[in-house]
Amino acid sequence: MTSEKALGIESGGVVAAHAHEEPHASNRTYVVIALVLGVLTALEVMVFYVEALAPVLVPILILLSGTKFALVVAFYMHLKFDGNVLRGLFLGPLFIAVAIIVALIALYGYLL
Amino acid sequence: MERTNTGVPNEKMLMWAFIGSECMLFASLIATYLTYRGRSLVGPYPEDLLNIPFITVTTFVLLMSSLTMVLALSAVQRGDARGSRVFLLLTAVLGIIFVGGQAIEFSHFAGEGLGLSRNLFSSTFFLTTGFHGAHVTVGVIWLLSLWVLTMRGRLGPESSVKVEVAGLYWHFVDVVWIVLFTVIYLMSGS
Amino acid sequence: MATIEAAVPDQGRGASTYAGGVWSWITTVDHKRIGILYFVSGLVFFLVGGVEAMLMRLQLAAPGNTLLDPATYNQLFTMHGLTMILLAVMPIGAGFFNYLVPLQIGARDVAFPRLNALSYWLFLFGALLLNSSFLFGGAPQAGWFAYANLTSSQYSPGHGMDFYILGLALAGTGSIVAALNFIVTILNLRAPGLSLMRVPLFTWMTLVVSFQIILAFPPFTIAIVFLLFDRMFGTLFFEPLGGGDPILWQHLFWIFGHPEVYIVVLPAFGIISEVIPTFSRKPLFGYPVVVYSGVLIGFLGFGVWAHHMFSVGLGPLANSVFAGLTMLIAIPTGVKIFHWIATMWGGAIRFRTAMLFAVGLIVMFTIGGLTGVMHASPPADLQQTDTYFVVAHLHYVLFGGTMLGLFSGMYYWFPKVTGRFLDERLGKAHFWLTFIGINLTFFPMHFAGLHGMPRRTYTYPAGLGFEGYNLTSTVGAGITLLAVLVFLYNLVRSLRSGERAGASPWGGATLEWSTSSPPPVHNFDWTPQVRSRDPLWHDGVELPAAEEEIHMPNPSYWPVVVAAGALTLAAGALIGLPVVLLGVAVMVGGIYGWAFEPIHG
Amino acid sequence: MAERTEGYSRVPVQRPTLWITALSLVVLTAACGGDFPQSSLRPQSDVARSIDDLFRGIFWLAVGVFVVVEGALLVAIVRFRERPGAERPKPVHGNTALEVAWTIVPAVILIFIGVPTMLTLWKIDRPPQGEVLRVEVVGHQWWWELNYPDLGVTTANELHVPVGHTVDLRLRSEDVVHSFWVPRLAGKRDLVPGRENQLWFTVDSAGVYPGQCAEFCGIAHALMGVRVIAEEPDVFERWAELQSRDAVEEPGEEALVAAGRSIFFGAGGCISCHTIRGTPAAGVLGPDLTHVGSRSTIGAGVLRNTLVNMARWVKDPQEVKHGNLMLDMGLSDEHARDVAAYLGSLK
Ligand code: HEA
Ligand code: HEA
Ligand code: HEC
Ligand code: CUA
Ligand SMILES: [Cu+2]
Repeated sequence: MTSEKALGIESGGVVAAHAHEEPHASNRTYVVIALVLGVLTALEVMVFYVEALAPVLVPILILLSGTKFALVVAFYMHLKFDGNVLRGLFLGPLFIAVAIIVALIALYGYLL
Repeated sequence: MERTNTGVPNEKMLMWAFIGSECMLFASLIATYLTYRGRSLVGPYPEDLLNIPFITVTTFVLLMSSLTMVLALSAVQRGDARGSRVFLLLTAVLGIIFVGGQAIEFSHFAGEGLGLSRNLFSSTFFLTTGFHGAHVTVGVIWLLSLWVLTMRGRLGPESSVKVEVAGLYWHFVDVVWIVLFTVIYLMSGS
Repeated sequence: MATIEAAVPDQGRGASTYAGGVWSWITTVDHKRIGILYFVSGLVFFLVGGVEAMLMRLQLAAPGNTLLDPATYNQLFTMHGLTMILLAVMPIGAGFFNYLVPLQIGARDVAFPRLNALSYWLFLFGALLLNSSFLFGGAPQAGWFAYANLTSSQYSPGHGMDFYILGLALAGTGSIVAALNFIVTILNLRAPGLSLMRVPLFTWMTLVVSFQIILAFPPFTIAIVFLLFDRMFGTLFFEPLGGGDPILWQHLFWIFGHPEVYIVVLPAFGIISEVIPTFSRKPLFGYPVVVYSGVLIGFLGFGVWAHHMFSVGLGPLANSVFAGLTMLIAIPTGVKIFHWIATMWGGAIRFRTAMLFAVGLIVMFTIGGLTGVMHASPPADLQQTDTYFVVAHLHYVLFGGTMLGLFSGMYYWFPKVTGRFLDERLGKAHFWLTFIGINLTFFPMHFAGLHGMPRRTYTYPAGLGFEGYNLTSTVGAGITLLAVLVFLYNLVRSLRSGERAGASPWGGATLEWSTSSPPPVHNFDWTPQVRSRDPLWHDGVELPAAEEEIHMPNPSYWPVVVAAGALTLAAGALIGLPVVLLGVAVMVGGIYGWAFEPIHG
Repeated sequence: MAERTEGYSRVPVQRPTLWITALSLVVLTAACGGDFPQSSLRPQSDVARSIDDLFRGIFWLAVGVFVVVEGALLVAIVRFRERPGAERPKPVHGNTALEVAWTIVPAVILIFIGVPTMLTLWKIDRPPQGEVLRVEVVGHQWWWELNYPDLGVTTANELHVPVGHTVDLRLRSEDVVHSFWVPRLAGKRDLVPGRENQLWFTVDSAGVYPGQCAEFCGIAHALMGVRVIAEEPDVFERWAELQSRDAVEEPGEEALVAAGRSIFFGAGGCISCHTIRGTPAAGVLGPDLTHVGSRSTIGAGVLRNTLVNMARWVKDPQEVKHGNLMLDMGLSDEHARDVAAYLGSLK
């Protein structure tokens, strides 16, 4: 189905807007995701309070919040089921945005 | 419905492109916040003021509003009028609670002497979270407008793309908060 | 099925006409009219920027000249830079996008016609707000990149910088809105068969530029919001006494500013990538490579910003990285240049004015690009930055690159837009005067800069050896002025009595030449079916069997209402809270009016 | 088709490159005539010479690229003009070998630019070894404060340095961003408020090297000059010794000087902004005037330091240097002359 989308672009073929009734996630999936999001948030806060984890706090937090980010984008925003166009439209800018954050904090000497 | 080359409705593509642009907007804010971390010359400092438990609650509220948002969309797509109404309103209300929480937080900070121009922390904190709060507020107004449409029965499955687009915006704002919550609040100590 | 030869005159036969009157222009949502509005506004601002430049050149004609006082001079170069880049060259480019992209992709309009109108009005109001600063206490005087902390309320009292912030916030929002619209239009509204790898180069470059705009403007928006808060509410973003770092402004500005320079040059590259094949009567050499190099330039453009900051002292590591990335851009750019030459190679070149300007671009841009590479070497740049060497570089790429490309496009598409040719004799005079004028103006600046003349100085002493160069530059600017006058005369005369042009006056290969000149309101009577990259050259278009039903959107005044609300809001920041609230009310009302307006009658 | 081919004018195309060559010749001849005391192309220090060598290398590579590109263009223009009756040219869609070649060749040229660039970059960024003369340079709108912490010297706008001895400048700013630039001695380095930057060089031979602030810093940016005065070490030592002394009243001074002094310390109001060591004058808004009489210019290079010019400056600084931060103290002509005499005596 994804390849059909990609093909749509390549051939410039016309696809009617509603021709793609995606098999999107069901309401049950949405609730499960919400639960996971809640749990991850709880974990994050817990990690924050556990002294012993202080040295690895930042990597753990990045991992956890990155997972939350990905879950919302993939399921709630439907990107997992959408075609390459939308994925590119989001991931391209996201890449540049993250790169710029990293570059700036590196320039300010927080990385090296 | 117009035909499009990609099969994606124009409105939806517009919103995704806009979200791409917003990534850069928030990236600039976050980068500024991070580069200015620990550079305040006078207090109060983040660790003196940030109330993690309180913000955890409002964060949770915002996360759950994303759930109600997808449920609203799915209701609209199914033509479930009652579900649409309930979930749209619920999402907006959760958004209002979040913004209310932010207002409480801001006024608490102000009471502690952390005005906008107090130090670098306050400058970056208020602008970053303020930009986000403004986005949530716009989202709330948008959702309430859609809710009024459903109340008048003018939001059937045929115009579900309107809700879908609003939902994309709403989730994106939520996603930004996921990052801000981590960066501003949970990484404040390190 | 009919071949294109028969099809050309068919398109736009039952041309419906526009309603007349000023109101019809204010409420128009037609991409061709919006394109014309952009174009004319941009041209007017080009003249404004040019007059500012002429005044500067007169002041600099002789050492120790006192024609202008320093405050005036400083306003002039600030406004000249801003006006030329953001209010002249970008809008003229936007004029081309608007007019041509739907025609080139076989669409009837852009994806969001009212949003398109909104972009124009936001740009226009922003531009007027910025320029109105001349009337209200003085224009900004900190250079177009307005380095902090010179721009703080302490060092820039008065409202000049506030006009900078508010005017550019409006115009910048307009650019983002326009770019979003074009992304959707190009990705979604192409004619059947017109795959992305068949899209004309100009449209491709529009797509790349649109992405650059939506990604480059937000950091700038954030930077000016910070500045606004610093100035109005005492935040400390760029205040060193409070721990803030003025260098952060430089980062945020150039994260925008560098992509911005490609934003202004890529449309020109797109234009000549259309012009050169047409006048060489040969398809573009290596189309995919030219496309990919454009994409690569757009992408790399985000990773080089600190090459404007080599003298800041970021350290050798950072400087090395940014220098390396900057040099890389020479490769895809060089590839474009080689492909243009290769397109001409083996062709049957006709030197019409459009082609002259295109070749002029290649000549001039190569020089500008090569001085760019000299800047990219940090040690060398330490001697060049903030001197007239940079001023030379930037005019070679901006005038010699962008402006020449835009002129080329004007001669090329004028017949399409007006149904008449621009006069060729005047056109050639225009080209040669321009070519001589700008070389005479900007070439000596290289020497002035290397011999130690800093930029942004309202005067210079005798005895440092700068006199001859500056006088030459001023003379050159005078010749350029003459060229512009010839061009204006040509425009006016040809509009009235230029020779009539048919649908396809140059035998171009792309879809816009398949409809009448000027095109009907709905562009195409039938949606073309495309089968090749040069549809009009290799029977690449099919006629559909049946007539289609055509709906064109109605005119709407909501875009201008929303933009007026935004203008009121911005002006309110200078006047007072009630005006701000009024602006918000108008905007919100406008948005609701917009949302509930039926689009098709 | 509505193609219009008749009446297609055939104005002969002149060769653009011809113009450029002619133009460069004109300009080059002009360039050889002058003296260019502020030229980056006449390096007089180790650092400036490294940069100049690097630049010349890059320059000639660029000239090579220019000649090749414009040459190819010229050939295309001349050979492939449309000839009457010719057929439509063969469509060529690409040529992989060529395309690879003209991607790789520029990459190789860039290596020849990039490698020397990096070498020079890291070389001139390596902090100086051994003994250095430290000078603190503080940027002010629109003048330079110069402190020699190890010598107890404070002066303004004229940086004295010993020939053959490495000077290590520490650059700060009191207000906005400036940039220190003396083209014959080194590249620019910015003075950024809230940061300290470093710049060093070793001057080759004695002489006066003019320079200028190179970052736009407000209304009088054009008049923010700086001069480096390089002297043989013994001359420099004598200068430093003199400068480190307080100002003293010489017995038997002229009446004018005495009158000037009393205006300076009294009605003139000068001491609110200026310091003269050894006297009650301890203002810090303007340049230290302890030995102002020994400087060769006034107001960061706008005037030569003569009695007449000094009187002009103190009478009406705004007329001399538009927008500078010294107030017009409303001195009469006589008073200005007296003050000038006093300041002139501060050698
Ligand atoms: C249209 C706008 C435009 C374009 C396209 C460019 C293109 C380039 N620019 Fe330019 N630039 C400006 C507009 C532009 N610039 C402006 C406005 C400023 C000043 C801003 C200000 O301070 O006000 C500036 C300043 C500027 C600086 C900062 C100077 C300083 O202030 O210290 C630098 C430094 O690296 C730079 C580099 C480059 C490079 C490497 C390219 C490259 O993209 C050029 C690539 C092209 C070529 C190299 C030629 C063709 C290639 C070949 C024929 C292949 C073979 C070539 C080689 C192997 C070398 N530019
Ligand atoms: C696209 C961009 C562009 C263009 C086209 C130009 C065009 C010109 N520029 Fe521009 N310039 C910049 C972009 C541009 N410039 C930028 C970004 C800066 C840096 C600003 C900064 O430092 O912040 C700069 C800086 C700059 C300086 C340096 C100022 C300084 O550092 O002190 C100078 C000095 O000579 C100069 C000169 C000129 C001249 C003579 C032209 C000419 O070629 C202009 C030719 C046009 C005309 C002569 C117009 C003719 C007008 C008419 C015919 C009017 C007729 C009247 C009516 C109909 C009412 N420019
Ligand atoms: C408001 C503060 C202020 C006052 C009062 C003031 N000055 Fe100045 N003075 C300055 C500043 C600032 C400069 C540097 C100007 C520049 O070059 O931009 C300066 C420069 C000078 C210079 C040139 C120094 C040099 O090395 O170039 C002289 C001489 C001078 N002042 C003398 C005087 C005298 C005499 C008076 C009193 C009549 C006086 N000043 C009063 C601020 C002041
Ligand atoms: Cu100091 Cu310019
Ligand atoms: Cu750049």
